[in-house]
Amino acid sequence: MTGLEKAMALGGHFTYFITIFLMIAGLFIVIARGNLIKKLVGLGIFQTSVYLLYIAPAKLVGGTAPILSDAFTVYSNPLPHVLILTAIVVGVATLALGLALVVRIREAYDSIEEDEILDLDAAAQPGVQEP
Amino acid sequence: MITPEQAILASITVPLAGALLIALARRTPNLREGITLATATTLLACVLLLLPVVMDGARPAVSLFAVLPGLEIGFKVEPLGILFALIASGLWIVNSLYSIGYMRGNAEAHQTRFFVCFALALAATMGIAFSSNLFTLFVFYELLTLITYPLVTHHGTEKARDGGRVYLGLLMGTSIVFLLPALVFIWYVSGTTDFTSGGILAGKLDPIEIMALLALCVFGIGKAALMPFHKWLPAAMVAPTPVSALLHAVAVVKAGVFSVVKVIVYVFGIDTLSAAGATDWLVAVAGFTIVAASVVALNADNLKRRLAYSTISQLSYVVMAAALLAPLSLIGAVLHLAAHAVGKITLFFAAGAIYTAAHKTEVSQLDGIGRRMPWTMGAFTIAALSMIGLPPAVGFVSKWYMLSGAMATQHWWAVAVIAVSTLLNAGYFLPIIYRAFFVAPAHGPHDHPHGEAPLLMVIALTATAAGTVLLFFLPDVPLTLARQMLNL
Amino acid sequence: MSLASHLPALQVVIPLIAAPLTVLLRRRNLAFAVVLAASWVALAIAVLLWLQVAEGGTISYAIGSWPPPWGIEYRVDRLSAFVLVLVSGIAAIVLPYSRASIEAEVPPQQHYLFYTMFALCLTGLLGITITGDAFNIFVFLEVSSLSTYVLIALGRDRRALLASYQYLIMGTIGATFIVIGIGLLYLMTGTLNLADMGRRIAMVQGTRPVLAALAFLTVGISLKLALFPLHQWLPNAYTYAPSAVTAFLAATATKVAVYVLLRFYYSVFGGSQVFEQLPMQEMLLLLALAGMFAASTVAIFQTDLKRLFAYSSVAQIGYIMLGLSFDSQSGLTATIVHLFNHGVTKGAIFMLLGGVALKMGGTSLARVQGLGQRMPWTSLGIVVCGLSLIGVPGTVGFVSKWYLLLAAFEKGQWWLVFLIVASSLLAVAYVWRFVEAAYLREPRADTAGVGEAPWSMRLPTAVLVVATLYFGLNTAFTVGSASNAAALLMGGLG
Amino acid sequence: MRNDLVLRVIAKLLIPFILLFALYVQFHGDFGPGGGFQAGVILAVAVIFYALIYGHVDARKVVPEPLVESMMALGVLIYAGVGVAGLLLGGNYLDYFVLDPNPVQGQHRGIFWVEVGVATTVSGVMLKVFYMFARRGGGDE
Repeated sequence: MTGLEKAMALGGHFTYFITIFLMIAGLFIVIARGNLIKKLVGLGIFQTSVYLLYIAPAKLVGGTAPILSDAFTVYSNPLPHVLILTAIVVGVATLALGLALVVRIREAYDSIEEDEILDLDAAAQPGVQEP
Repeated sequence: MITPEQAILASITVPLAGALLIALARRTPNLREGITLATATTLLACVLLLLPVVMDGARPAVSLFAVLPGLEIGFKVEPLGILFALIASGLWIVNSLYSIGYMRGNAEAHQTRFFVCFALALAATMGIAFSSNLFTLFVFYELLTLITYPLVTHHGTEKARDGGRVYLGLLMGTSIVFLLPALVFIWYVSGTTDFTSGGILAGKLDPIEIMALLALCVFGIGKAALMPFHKWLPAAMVAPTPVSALLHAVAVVKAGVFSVVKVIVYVFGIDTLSAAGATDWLVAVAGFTIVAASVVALNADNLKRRLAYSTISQLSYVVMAAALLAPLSLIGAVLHLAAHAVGKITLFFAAGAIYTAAHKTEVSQLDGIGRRMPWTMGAFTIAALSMIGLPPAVGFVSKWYMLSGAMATQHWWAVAVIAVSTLLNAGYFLPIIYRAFFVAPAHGPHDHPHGEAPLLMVIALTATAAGTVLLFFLPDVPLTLARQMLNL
Repeated sequence: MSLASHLPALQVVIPLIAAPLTVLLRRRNLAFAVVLAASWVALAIAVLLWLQVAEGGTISYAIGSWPPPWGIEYRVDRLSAFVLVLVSGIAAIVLPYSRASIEAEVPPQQHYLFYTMFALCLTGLLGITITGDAFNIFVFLEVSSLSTYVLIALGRDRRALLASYQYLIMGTIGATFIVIGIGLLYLMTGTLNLADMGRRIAMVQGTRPVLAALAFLTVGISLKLALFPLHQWLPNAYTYAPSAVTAFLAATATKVAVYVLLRFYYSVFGGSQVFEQLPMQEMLLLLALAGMFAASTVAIFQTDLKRLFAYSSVAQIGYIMLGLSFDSQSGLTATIVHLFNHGVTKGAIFMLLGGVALKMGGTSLARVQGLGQRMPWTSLGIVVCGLSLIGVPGTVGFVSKWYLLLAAFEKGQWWLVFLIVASSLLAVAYVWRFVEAAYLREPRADTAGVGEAPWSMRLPTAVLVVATLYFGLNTAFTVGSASNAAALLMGGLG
Repeated sequence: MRNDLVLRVIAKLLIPFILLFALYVQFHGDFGPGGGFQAGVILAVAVIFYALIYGHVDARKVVPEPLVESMMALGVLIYAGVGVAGLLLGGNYLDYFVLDPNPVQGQHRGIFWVEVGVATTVSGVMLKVFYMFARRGGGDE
């Protein structure tokens, strides 16, 4: 395989690279950020990468939506799209719930930084809280 | 007329029902104690009903239900079991009389809990005595540990808590870590855990495996107090004296050595073990325990502690005799079960009586006490003779058999151990008797005039002392049962 | 009657319909009645399904009459029927209990919300168990998870909010990992039907995406089932959630996740393949052991009973996974039977602790001093369940441990036998911390006059405590079902 | 913003069209891109738009919160009800074929009601989320 062919093969997989990048970036944000909102943002990016993982292989270049018509013969696979529609809804619900929790956490603690909140808890009940 | 099968079930359910009634009668102490005595008497009646049946050679059995396929809760009365049941139920009556006197004499708290747990412990003991397979035995063995825990920690003090931790930790720990794997392995190898004459493991394992499995079983039965798992016995001394008597003489330690004998005879089989030569190490360990515990007893000033180490030593007699695998020594082991039971309970009764009447716990305080408490110390003396192995007490008979067995199999180490330990026994019991009767009482600041302990206690300890002598002259029942166990 | 043939659909639909009804009714008594009825009907259906499966084998139900593998299939086999009985049974027992419990722990205007979320959570858990479609598992998983987050956040303590948030993050990551795994499997096999996937995977066996899918699924599901060291969310969530929620979750949520893992390992990948191509056996064994010892040790040093038993849950999940790592008939039987047994025991414990929290005003060890005098029955119940955690014979815990030991012997791994029993000793240690506090210390003065919890809480709790003992003595149902299910899994699709 | 005349007038003009578009997306879903999800969101957008311009207190008068919650529940019930209707008519759960003597017509009927359910729930949820967040922070204007 020549270098060019290798590059072509890699290029053909470019959606996967995007997917993997988003996945890792999202996960990293979730882990590395202490801000509760930013964590949710990371979570959103992470979930979005999965949408891509499903959708990208299902799309045929030149394919259309699978609506019965004599004019078209090449269709994209509709099933992943439908699945991801569901996944998106789930993602939205998760995000909404997460944000709602953050709002209430802020009302309860007056902070949305995880370490500050843990400190507050530890201060409130010494000895009970642990890492 | 009730059938033997019903009698078996009754021996388990009568103490259970008794416990329930005792709990219900908690507001009227006299009724409560009446129920205790009535339950104990009924239980003895049930066991006595079974005795002639077993002596005639019948082996009544009841199978309740299977927990797992091939693993059932079942009961079967065989000679060793009926003997153990007889000892336990007979001594329970005496112990109840004594307990009533002790608990009232010392104004102990939580008396209802005490009597309820006592009855439950007896139910578990009966379950152990009559179990038809190792699994049932294991179940009741664990139950007995749990039920006696509240008795050990009865006082609820920091000391009681520590004692309870050691007690539970060692007994539960050994049974879970050693006995349970052994049980599963036996079941895995042979597909059954039934106690069968001649054992169930014949030809299924090689000698090394048999030796390892035996070690798991013997150390797993922590109640037999083989060193190094003996610490729970002295730790459990924090309990009130009637409990110590129950633990050390009747239910718990006897359940331990009883289980060891049962496992050796009915699970491994004498022939299998002697063919594999798997018990030599056990003779050595038990012999070491006998001597070492006696040496510790020699140096203990606390009377109950001295008795505890004496118990550890005496229990190992039974284990060693069983491990010798000679018919004569096994008869000795069975007889010693009975002999030690009546003897040791007398000693504890005496210790409790001294505490109740004179509030003395140390050997060094006992100068001249025999003059104030002649009955108590008289009984103590007879029991001590039995422990040493002198006539006219039953300890002589059992030691005789063990010694004969050791000589017959030419285990000179065992012979030496028995000889040395007899000297040691004498060494730690005779000084007490000497102090009690022949040393003039020292009039220390803590001394106060006192007579005998409450009447109920004196009756109880006199009765068991009489039993010690009686068994010397009439050892027929235990001997017959022991021979039956060995199919002689 | 055709209704019998629609039981698989009704199993999920009835709690699903109950959820919006509670919102429409809004009155908390009505909501309670509706969800209670739904959960009892669900239990009845689960039992009927179990009977049907025991008699006639696996049931397949095509949703919308679209035949599998094209449509979504509900599939009830011996394993799922057993888990369905567990989940719906616990729900049916916890619900009557929850009424008095949340009365004290949740603001009144949110009561109907509790019942809604409870019904949704039940729907999700039953759905996960019954569905034969990979993506459907994810959807139901999220239905149950989202409602769980809300349920946890209903807790009185403000730390419940953070616990819920942490669980949300961890749970979502786990669920997303699961979707990635499912996606990769779908790409490789072209089907979402689990049974179909199991057949087609032979063609792509050992390819890299399939192995990646295995890894993603294992990690994702392990997050959900709180396998050590992915258990971080669990102690906080269990500690700060309302008592009824903790009881329900502890008994069902992690168990259903284990079910999902079994499903994927054995029905999709085929057990042997999982254990041959990646060192799963060693890995699971190691994590299970680490969990058993680490979590038990941490449990010993807890000062709050809810937290103590939450860590104990992590340790017990170690046992469950240990059985799985043996990849043998007895090992799987141990896993499945412990799934049930631990569910019953832990459910009972957390229900008892709910009563304690209600009456004593907390569950810290310092507060429950002298519980044996204040609430003798409750504290006896905790002791009984504690003994089951230790594995004392006569309790359900013993049965599980028996099979675990048996499986270890079959593998000839003596050292493992001793590790298993040694970890029981740690259980003795943490259970005895409670026993000593409850029985050997004098009660605090500020708990004077405290009595037992109300009957509406005690009766359901008693049912579970008695079940802890009953199934320890009569194992026909539990071990019978579990060994059948294990045989089914070991034999492939069956 | 309440006093910004331009916004208020334009909002009044636009909202009917947004609603109409929602209905179009809803009913066109059978044959082309569209359906309950999108329609539900657009429906909610109309109300949210109103709330942005006129304040959420006024919006709550038009679409009160209990109604929103009922919509959430009702939609799910409609969806589940379609499934149960399939059961009652002798098919499996969510079986559309039996909803009409003509199976194709049955499919139409089934998907129509399912989409109605979806739209109801989605718009309910969207509004609920909006109301929840709008109520906090800034306080009632």
